[in-house]
Amino acid sequence: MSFSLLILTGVLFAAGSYLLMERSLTRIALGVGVLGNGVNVLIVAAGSSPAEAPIIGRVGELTDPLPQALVLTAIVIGFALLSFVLALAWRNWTITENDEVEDDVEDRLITRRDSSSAKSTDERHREDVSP
Amino acid sequence: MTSPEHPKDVSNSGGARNPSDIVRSAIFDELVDRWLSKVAVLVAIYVTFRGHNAPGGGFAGGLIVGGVFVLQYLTGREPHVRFRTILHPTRLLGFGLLLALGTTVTPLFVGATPLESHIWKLDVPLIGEVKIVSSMFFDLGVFFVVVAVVLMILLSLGTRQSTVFGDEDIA
Amino acid sequence: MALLVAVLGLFLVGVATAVGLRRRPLVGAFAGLAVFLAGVAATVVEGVGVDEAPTATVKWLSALGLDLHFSLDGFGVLMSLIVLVLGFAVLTYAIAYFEHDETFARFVGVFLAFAGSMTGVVIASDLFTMFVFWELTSICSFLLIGLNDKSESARQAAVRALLTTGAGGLCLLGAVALLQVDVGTTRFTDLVALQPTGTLVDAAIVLILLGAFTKSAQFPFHFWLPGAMAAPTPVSAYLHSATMVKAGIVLLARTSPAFGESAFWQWWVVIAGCVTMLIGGWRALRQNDAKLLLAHSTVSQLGLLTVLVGIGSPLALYAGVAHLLAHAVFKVGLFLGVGVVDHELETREVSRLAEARTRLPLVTASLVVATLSMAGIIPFFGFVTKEKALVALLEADLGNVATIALVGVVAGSVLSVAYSARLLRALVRRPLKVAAEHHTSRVGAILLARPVVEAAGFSLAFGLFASFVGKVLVAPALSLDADAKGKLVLWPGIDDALLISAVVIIVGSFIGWRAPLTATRTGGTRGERTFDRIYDSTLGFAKRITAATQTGSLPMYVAVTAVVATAAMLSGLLLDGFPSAASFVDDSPMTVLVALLVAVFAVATVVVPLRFTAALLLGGVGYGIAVLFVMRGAPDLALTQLLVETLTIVIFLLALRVMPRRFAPASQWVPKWARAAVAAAIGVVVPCFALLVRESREAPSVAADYLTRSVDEAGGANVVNVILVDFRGFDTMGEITVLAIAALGVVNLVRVAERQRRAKSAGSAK
Amino acid sequence: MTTLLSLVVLLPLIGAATALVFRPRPVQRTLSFVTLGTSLVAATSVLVDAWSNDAMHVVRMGGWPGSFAITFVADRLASVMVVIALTVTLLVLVYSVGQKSAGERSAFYHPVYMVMSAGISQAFLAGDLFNLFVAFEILLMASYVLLTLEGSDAQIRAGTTYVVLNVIESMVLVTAVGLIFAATGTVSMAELPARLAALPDGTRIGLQLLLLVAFGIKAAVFPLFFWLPDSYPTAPSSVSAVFAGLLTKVGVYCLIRTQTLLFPGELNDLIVVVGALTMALGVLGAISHTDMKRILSFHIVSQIGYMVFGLGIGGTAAIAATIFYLIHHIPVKTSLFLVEGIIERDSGSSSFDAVSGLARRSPAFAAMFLVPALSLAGLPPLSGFLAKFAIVRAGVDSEQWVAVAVALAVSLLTLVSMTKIWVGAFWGDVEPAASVGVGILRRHALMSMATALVVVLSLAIAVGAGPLYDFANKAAEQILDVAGYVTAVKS
Repeated sequence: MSFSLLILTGVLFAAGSYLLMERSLTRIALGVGVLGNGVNVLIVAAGSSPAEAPIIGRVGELTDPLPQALVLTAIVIGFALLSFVLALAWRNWTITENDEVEDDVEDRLITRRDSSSAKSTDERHREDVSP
Repeated sequence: MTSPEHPKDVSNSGGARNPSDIVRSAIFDELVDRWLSKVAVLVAIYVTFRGHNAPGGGFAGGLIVGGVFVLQYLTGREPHVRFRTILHPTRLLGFGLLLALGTTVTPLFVGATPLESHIWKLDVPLIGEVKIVSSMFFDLGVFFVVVAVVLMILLSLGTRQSTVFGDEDIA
Repeated sequence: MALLVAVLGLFLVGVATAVGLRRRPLVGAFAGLAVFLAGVAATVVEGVGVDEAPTATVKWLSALGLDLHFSLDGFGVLMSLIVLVLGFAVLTYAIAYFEHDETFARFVGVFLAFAGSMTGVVIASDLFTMFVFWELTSICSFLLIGLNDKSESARQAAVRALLTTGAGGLCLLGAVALLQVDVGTTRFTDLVALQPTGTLVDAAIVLILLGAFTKSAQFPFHFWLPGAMAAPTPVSAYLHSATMVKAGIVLLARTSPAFGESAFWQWWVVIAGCVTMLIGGWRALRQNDAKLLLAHSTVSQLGLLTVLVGIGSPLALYAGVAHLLAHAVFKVGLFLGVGVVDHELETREVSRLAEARTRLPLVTASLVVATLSMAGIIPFFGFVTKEKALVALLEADLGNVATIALVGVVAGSVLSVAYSARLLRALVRRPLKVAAEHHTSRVGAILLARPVVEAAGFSLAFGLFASFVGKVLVAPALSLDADAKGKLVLWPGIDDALLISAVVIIVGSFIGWRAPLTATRTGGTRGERTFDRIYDSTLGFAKRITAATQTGSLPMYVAVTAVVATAAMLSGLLLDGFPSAASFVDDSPMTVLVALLVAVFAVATVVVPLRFTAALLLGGVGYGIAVLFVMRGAPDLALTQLLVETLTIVIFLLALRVMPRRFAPASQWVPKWARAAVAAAIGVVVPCFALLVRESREAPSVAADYLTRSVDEAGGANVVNVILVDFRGFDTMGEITVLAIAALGVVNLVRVAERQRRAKSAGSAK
Repeated sequence: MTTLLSLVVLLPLIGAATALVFRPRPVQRTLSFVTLGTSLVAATSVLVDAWSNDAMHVVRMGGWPGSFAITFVADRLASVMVVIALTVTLLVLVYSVGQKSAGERSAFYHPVYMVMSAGISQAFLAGDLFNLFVAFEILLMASYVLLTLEGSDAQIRAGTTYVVLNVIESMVLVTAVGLIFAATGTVSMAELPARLAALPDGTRIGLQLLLLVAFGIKAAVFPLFFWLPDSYPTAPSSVSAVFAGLLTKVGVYCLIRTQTLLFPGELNDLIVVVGALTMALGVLGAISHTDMKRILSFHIVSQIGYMVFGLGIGGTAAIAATIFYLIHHIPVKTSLFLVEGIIERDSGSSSFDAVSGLARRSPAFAAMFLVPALSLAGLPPLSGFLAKFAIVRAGVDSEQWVAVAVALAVSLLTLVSMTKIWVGAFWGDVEPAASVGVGILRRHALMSMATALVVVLSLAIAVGAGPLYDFANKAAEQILDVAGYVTAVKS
């Protein structure tokens, strides 16, 4: 296995996942791009050994064509995903003038409702006791 | 967006009022529209069909044509104008998919499994024996899909005017 | 079994009435009455005087032993007659009670379904079958208690009842599963024959008892029953005199012959029963609302029944069956009678009951009779059965358990007499003022009063003809336990039991007569408050947990997912040990250089503060990788990567041009170093795991097939392309589909934005 | 049969492509109904054959040998899943036409919907790991588009969560598949069992965990489910109904496949723990919320927990129970979302703080909610009870006491949240604003009809539980017989 590709895979995975953990949608999109590249390199590096291109008739040992075919499909799918994420980022910007992914409102409300419902329990008992 | 009745009025770059713009636009017209695009389409077709035996294929071919549209776009044109008269991008997309699917399904009618390929050997005068593999049609479908996708993305995300492509098909 | 057809009929008519016959509930009601009669006829014809009880089996999920087994044995006949006859009576009563009430259709529908479920419970010959109908009664009672759904208290009471009995139902479910696995059967007859023991059986016993106690409102689950009085009177009368709450007793009666030997079982039953008797009796003594008084008295009586049926000595079982009948008869009369008073005079206050005397003399007289039966006064049926109970406990050969049971029952009986005496006093004393007018038609008044009078009549008649009734009741008791025996007599002669009774009556009457008619305390009981507290704290707990886990923060979710995925690979590494570097091939200097460059680009993408620059750097990463692919012998890949990367940059530029050049300062959801640590961990683990995976490769690649077949069979020399369009062409088919759909998605988003913008500008133009 | 089986996936794709070429809405609708309907017929005939003849149909794409071709494998489990998925998609299609939402009016709705259906079927049938990944991408990409079809503020916000997490899922999945290839030299699921078994323990377990993570994200198991309750509630109900009913089940289905075919019987204890935590956290989330769609979304998670639990127990009985659960849950969950959609359309809100008195307005409609709600809570005699019982019994059989206790407690809490919805939205005074003149059902006739049919489907599962369970049992035996699968595909 190629040492430099392996290290490169590590860098791409690290950079990609760091970007994905950001709030900025643009950065998330960049992360999808970087990580996608990392996956492709990983599959080629781990799935085949360096050799001649798998075209029948070429001299020398031919490399394993299947990882290449898989990665080709993965590249295209990655491109499709990235385009969609970018469109989403674009749309998000046109709505909010903001590139960031906000936290979910309902989830945040739960903590607040927690305290208000405790109050309502007491009230209910007061109602129960009074005729 | 340009109405079909005025296909010449293709510039979107705020109208070529400036004389230097006119010159530049003429140069690009000449270069990009006349020559580059035609050459590129030829290259693309070549790449698509040789893919079976050498690096290339429908995907790469489609992307090369897409690259021409990108160039057209970057030089201030909306590339669909020429194409629209032939096929609306969404239709092109559907057509490409149908072509690929057709190749997939056709073997079913002769009792084979989907995607089972067939090789025809033709004797063409002058060229000699030509081998046509049914999977080439599949690759051609891929080619059209890719072209359509590039067009659609350019014409939507890339639009600079208030009319957005595709709006007309909302019933 | 024809009775099953009647049960099905009850369900069908019920659903049809509730859902379809909303505007004509009377049609449903009369159809229901007809089905009740048919059910009674079927029960009598099939079940009475036959040598062998008719049985039926409905195949359902035989593979899991989930078939429905029914048997119309003696006990089944007795109980289904009680259920059906009282159903008939209550329904006629309800026709008048619900005159002009919009909820009548719903009442009839659910009531019939409830009666059907209850019939199913009493004729089930298998724990699983009983459980199915048991849960159906829970659902139906939920809907019945909440019939007046506009009232907050009714809704709450319904929920409490459902959740309490539902929890019990789940216990039963657990018991069914345990018995199925451990004993291999849930048929009652098999269980009785096997007399199973063991740890798992003990667990099953606990679960069964929990089920029975929740349903029959035994301590500490007694709170839901009085709350359920929020339901209209016909509902209360039916559910809480003869049916729903008796389901627990039925369950105990069916299972105690199988498990009753266990000391474990006996202690639980006796303690729960006695405590319930005392609590119910004490509470009943202090109620202002006559209906609540009856509810608490029901709780107390259920305690007695639990003790009798639960300890399961043959005589106690017999006494339990007898008292079950006695209680059903007098309690339905009491509930319905109080309902008439409520309906006519619009009061249920104990202190005002006497007002009914002039207006409703017959009803009042009947109430008095039923109350005397409840108190256990000779010659009413209640006396006969309570005597039998005392005798059974005195004779039971069970040591300490029986002693405690006896003490508990005697104390409970004192309270029973006391609250009965208080009720009696409320009924017969001189009224303070004249009551309001009737507002029911003549026919209605007859319909309302009839079942009350009948119940009183039966309480007296059963008492007078006690020996005959006693003979009839032998068959039901025998069907539960082959050893069961007993007879009933009106006058037993002076014995220990009679002396105890006399003392009980004297002490009880004294307490009851002196008890004030208006008590001070009202409002929710402690049990209800405990229930609410558990309910609310569960909710609070849920909210705290949810708020802690479900943060709503996308980057947090991403981080968690990344950590889990990394942990997956790490565990592989930890198991096998980190791989050696033996398998590395020599890289050309060019490869190293390009890889280094790509790595630099990738890191720069992360740190660069400018949007376009970041996008271009990403492009650089892609181009560099294309070069690496060329060097790896992957020209197709390189070509595609090159073209795709170009297009990606363009799309980035298109999408980002609306945004500012610079990134806004990143908001810190967690410290940067934490994210960097996670990212670094991924960067280390992924390549190490990949190396490990690669090193463990021994099998040859499938590619050998591709290489040999490509030219001849697929007609192409470029194997990668042949794979794409032929060997694995279907992947490509999927891939272009994905691409096409993504393009549609992009177009759609832009289009929606444009439409919205246009709508806004049109709006502002106006 | 080969033709029919291929058409199940290909017909909706052809329909979608055609709908892109011919875009008038009536044409698109007709195409949708015709292609999905025909697919359903084709799938049903495959199922009938699988049921009656014990046949396992295999399509080898391109006519290549099963050892390396992309294959469609229709064993009992796959074919029944395809049939039920198509039935539900078809009924939801009717519903969405009746819903008249902005989504359905888009020229893209029908093509994308058909593609999603094809992706779902393909995922069930896939006999090749990489093709499974592609199928996932198809259905995911279609779901992204459907989720953001209206492009509103909330949809984009929730869509972002959904898309990003699922993109990560795709990355994990493709990494896993790539590494599996690196370790074994194949991605064919018929070749993999033997080759995977030969790997060293660490490698094998690492790969298994990686696949479990990938499918676990899609199936929404602990601790990977957080995205689901945040994103499903914003989609139009018809869309979230399909998402809820089918998409997560695809994840569960893949978990079952992974666990039975590729890594039989490994890491079962871990899966049981994950299942128990998923059940518990899901239901706790459900009882904390007051928005019906959110409650229902959390219930998806909690119900997935039961299936994962069943899967973790292992053995024929437990797998059969899991399969039964999987089948029964699809119509139940779908119908709940559909009912919620009608409420939302009728009164404009999905929070039961804002809706009340529905039972007074339409008892029939109330029954349409009550049946699946009680089924979800596992009350007899509904299908949910049978499924739950089967799981619990399998748990008792293997002495998983803690998990069984959790399962029963979760069942009670499910009942709690269902009564919350019932008490909040169905009981109480009719809102003054609601038009009392016309019944809910008549106002939304088409939606109600579709919903009623889904409810009837779930009732039919309860009535026909005996034969269906026998089928599930046979399906479980079949998927546990790895050698049988390998022979059938490779021969």
